[in-house]
Amino acid sequence: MPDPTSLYSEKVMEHFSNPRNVGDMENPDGTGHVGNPVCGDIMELYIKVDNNTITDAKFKTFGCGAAIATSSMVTEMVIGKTIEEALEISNRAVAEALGGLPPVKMHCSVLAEEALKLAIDDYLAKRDKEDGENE
Amino acid sequence: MPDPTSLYSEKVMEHFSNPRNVGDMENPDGTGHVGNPVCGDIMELYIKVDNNTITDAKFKTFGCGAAIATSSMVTEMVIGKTIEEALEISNRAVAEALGGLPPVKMHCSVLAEEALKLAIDDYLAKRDKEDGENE
Amino acid sequence: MTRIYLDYAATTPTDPEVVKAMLPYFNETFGNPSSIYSYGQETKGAIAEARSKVAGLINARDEEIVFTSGGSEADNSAIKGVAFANKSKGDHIITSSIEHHAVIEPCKFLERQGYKVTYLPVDEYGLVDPDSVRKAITDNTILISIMHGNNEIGTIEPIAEIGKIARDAGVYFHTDAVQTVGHIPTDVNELGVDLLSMSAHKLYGPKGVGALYIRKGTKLFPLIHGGDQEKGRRASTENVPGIVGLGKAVELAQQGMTEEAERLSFLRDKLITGLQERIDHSRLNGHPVNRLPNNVNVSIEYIEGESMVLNLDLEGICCSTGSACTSSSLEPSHVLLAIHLSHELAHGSLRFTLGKWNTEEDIETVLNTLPGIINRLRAMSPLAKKS
Amino acid sequence: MTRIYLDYAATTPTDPEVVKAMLPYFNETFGNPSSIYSYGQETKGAIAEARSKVAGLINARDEEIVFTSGGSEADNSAIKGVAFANKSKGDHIITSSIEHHAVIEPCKFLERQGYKVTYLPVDEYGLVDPDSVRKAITDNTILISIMHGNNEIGTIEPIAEIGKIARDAGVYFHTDAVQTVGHIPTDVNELGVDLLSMSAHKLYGPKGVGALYIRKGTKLFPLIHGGDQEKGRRASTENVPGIVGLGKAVELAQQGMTEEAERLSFLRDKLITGLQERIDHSRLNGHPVNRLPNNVNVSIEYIEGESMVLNLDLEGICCSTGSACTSSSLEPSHVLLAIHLSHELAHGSLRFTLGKWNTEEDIETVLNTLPGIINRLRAMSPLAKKS
Ligand SMILES: Cc1ncc(COP(=O)(O)O)c(C=O)c1O
Ligand SMILES: Cc1ncc(COP(=O)(O)O)c(C=O)c1O
Repeated sequence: MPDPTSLYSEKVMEHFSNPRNVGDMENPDGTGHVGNPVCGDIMELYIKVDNNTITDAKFKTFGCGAAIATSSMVTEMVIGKTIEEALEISNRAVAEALGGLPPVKMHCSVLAEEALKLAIDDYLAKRDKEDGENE
Repeated sequence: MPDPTSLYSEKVMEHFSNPRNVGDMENPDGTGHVGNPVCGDIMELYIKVDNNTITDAKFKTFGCGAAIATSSMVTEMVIGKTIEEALEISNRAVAEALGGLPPVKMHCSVLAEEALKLAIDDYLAKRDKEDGENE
Repeated sequence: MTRIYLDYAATTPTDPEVVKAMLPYFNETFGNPSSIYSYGQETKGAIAEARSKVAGLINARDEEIVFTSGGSEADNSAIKGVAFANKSKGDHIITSSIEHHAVIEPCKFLERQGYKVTYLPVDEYGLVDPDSVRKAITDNTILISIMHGNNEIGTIEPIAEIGKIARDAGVYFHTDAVQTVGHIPTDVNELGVDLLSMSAHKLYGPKGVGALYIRKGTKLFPLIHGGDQEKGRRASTENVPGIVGLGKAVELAQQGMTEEAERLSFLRDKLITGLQERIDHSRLNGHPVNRLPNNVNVSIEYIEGESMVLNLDLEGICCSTGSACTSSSLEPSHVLLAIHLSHELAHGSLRFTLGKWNTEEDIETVLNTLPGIINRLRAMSPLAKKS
Repeated sequence: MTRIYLDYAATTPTDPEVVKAMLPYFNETFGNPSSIYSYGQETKGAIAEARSKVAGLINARDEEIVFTSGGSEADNSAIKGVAFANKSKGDHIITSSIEHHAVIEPCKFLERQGYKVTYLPVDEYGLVDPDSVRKAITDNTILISIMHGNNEIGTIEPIAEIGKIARDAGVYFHTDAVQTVGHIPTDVNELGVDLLSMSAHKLYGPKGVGALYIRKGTKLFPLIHGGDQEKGRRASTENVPGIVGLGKAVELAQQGMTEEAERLSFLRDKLITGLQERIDHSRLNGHPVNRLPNNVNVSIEYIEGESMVLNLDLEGICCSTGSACTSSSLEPSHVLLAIHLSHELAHGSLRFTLGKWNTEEDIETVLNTLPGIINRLRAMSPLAKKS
């Protein structure tokens, strides 16, 4: 049940107040960049991948409370997952893990999902390229 | 100053609660009948005239508080007046004597004036007729 | 002198419990519900709670309730909102000749804008014939608006029957339920209405707040454009204390509705019978059975209503009349004329509407006071002698 | 934690004295003002008194004041009311690009109904150029609507100058004075306006009540048709407690207006200077001088407004932002875009609006709290690193 006296769930506020995995990453294996200043949300997501498993994730976000919380949550969710498992994380799953989002804020969870997909795509593209170079 | 907590002035309420000169008159010298049920006010005014002076007046009224109060007031005002003096009583004078009337009720004072004029006309017509007969 | 208030259909005092519920929202929990910080979100929660209560009472969904500034705004929103939004579908509206001014005047305004309006007649009891509604529907009909309970003569209209006809014809159906919500059952699905108006101050809530029920899918334009409040259907910073008050009033009304309706019907019938016994040359206006539990409307021959109301006021009794009294026109109530009362009888009407704080003694007092007043006024009346 | 409320432009708490003045009208003096018995007449008197107070504050005549349900209704009544009533004279309306939604949305509605609307641009401080108004007037212009004080950036418009132009051209002139009435002088004759909107909850009165000033002779249709209330200009049983509350609020505002405006201007400038000193990469929005005494609006580079508002809320400070945050569109404030702010800066805006209960310590607290929040958020921002 959403708390009627707060815009966000407790979980969102907790991630917003203490976001996990904030910051830059040196030499990330994959980077996802979504959003733009026009719509008010920009997310950058970095992942480290080892043996097909995401071993670390970091983010930087310009955006509202939901944007920050979903960024934080998605990094927490992916760490330890295989690439295949990570690709199955939907925006709904992120929102649910946060105890739900207000309808007008669902687009933030979409951004988080997109940032993750883009980071994985980036990793896969780099890997393919390296594989190609190694051939 | 009108009392903002009452529709009518004290004077109107006083005349409404204790109307003067209510009732029928036997053999009136003049009768004025104005109004109709459609507009919600009917006044009947009777006068006794002696030596060109109104010696008595009575009324019967179907109507609102203002209609009753103006009827009462106009009878009080005419008693003792000459025909000429009585003809000079305007609706404004009746309203003023009552300490003013709400704008939507001014038409009641008009009715009272008209009833008086008709009663006087009736008296004058009868007198002329009698004079004619006497010739 | 203790006053006896018998004009609950004009307005009700706000229940002290309602005032109590409202108070914290003036300057403790006072935030703008659109604000994102907690001050604002708390008032948003309070509004959501009130909305659920209102929806619950009329068997609607929460999101089908739009809060307004009262019954008149709800009526205007429904009628002009549907008319403007459905212009391309048609330009014909059906209503009755006994509606409240808040329905009639928007219709007249629309007529001046080129719409066509049918004002259905009613029978001598004030009933609209559902069959006349069916017959009035044309291909151009976009809205039917028939009130649930009449505010003057208390007649309850056959809304459910008309609702079926409207549904069959695919025409939007609005009912002004300002006099019925909280007093008798008003289930929007049983009634088959698409739009329903209510007003808080008729059910012991505060003045200046009401609601419009809008069935999901109903197409209408907002009356007040602006901010995003009420999902874009009614702009303006929400009247939080008022809305909370409406919610509380609805909650209280729902609790004891059946018992209170029975209690009032008993008092009502006692007053009607007593008046019939004690006052000759009088008649009951409105339907003898399909009648609001709290409404007594009588016409007293030979005398005028305002003078009776004033005399009763002097004795501490508050009631009203359908006489032209305070209106700037000299016309008596259009409702009384619509039930074919003569002008004289229309001007001679008295309405007593009962409520929560009335007792049997109040009824006795009226029955003991009124005959004397009537005799005195009849003695003054030029019409009485003719009887 | 004591909360520091700095969002008085969104809504004000109702002054306890105002609530006290309202209370008797809920269930002691509760009669319907249209009733003729004394219960009703007493409330009629209370409304007349409130009307005089409101008229007095803006130098209008009593009969030129119509009570409404708030600022939005007043704006809608003025704009749609004039447009509909003067259709035969013309179909063109002039307004600005920084109006409140309660003005813009009725204009957009009228555009869909076939009217033509010019939205004048503003300069970087949010000022409308009176000359641009003059140039926009055509033979078809029936209404000019320019707000007095902007609710977001606090800029005060040159209303008196525009008023002269409107008068010369014989065009009705409306101003939305919701943010100025009770805060700075708003004399309808000095301003030269024909219509002026106000809202009680912006001056320590209750939510859900406002007023529209209508200069004698101005032709407009009512928005809410129905009963005879407000001389036929606004139907519905009067919100007596609300109207009494507005009257009391106006009375209180008038008493100490000059002193309070000075006190707030001092606090405002202290906050502006403090922010400029302590926060780099920030800018003041709105006019530096022609500015509401209580308004501070800044844009903070690299970070977004809602996240700042939420963090401040966690520290007990209530303020607002022009970011898209809670609106369903992703667009930031149209006002901030109209003064040519980039989307990033518009999303990064914070508005602090001061009021009666703010102290110098409140300002200190904000100045001590905000830099830490900004640093934390900037550390999280992908834009900051690029600087
Ligand atoms: C049947 C009916 N409709 C509408 C209204 C208008 O309600 P309000 O006064 O709240 O605008 C009333 C009462 O005044 C009413 O009795
Ligand atoms: C400038 C301006 N106009 C109009 C309004 C609308 O007033 P209300 O919320 O009372 O309808 C507001 C505030 O919300 C405002 O700031």
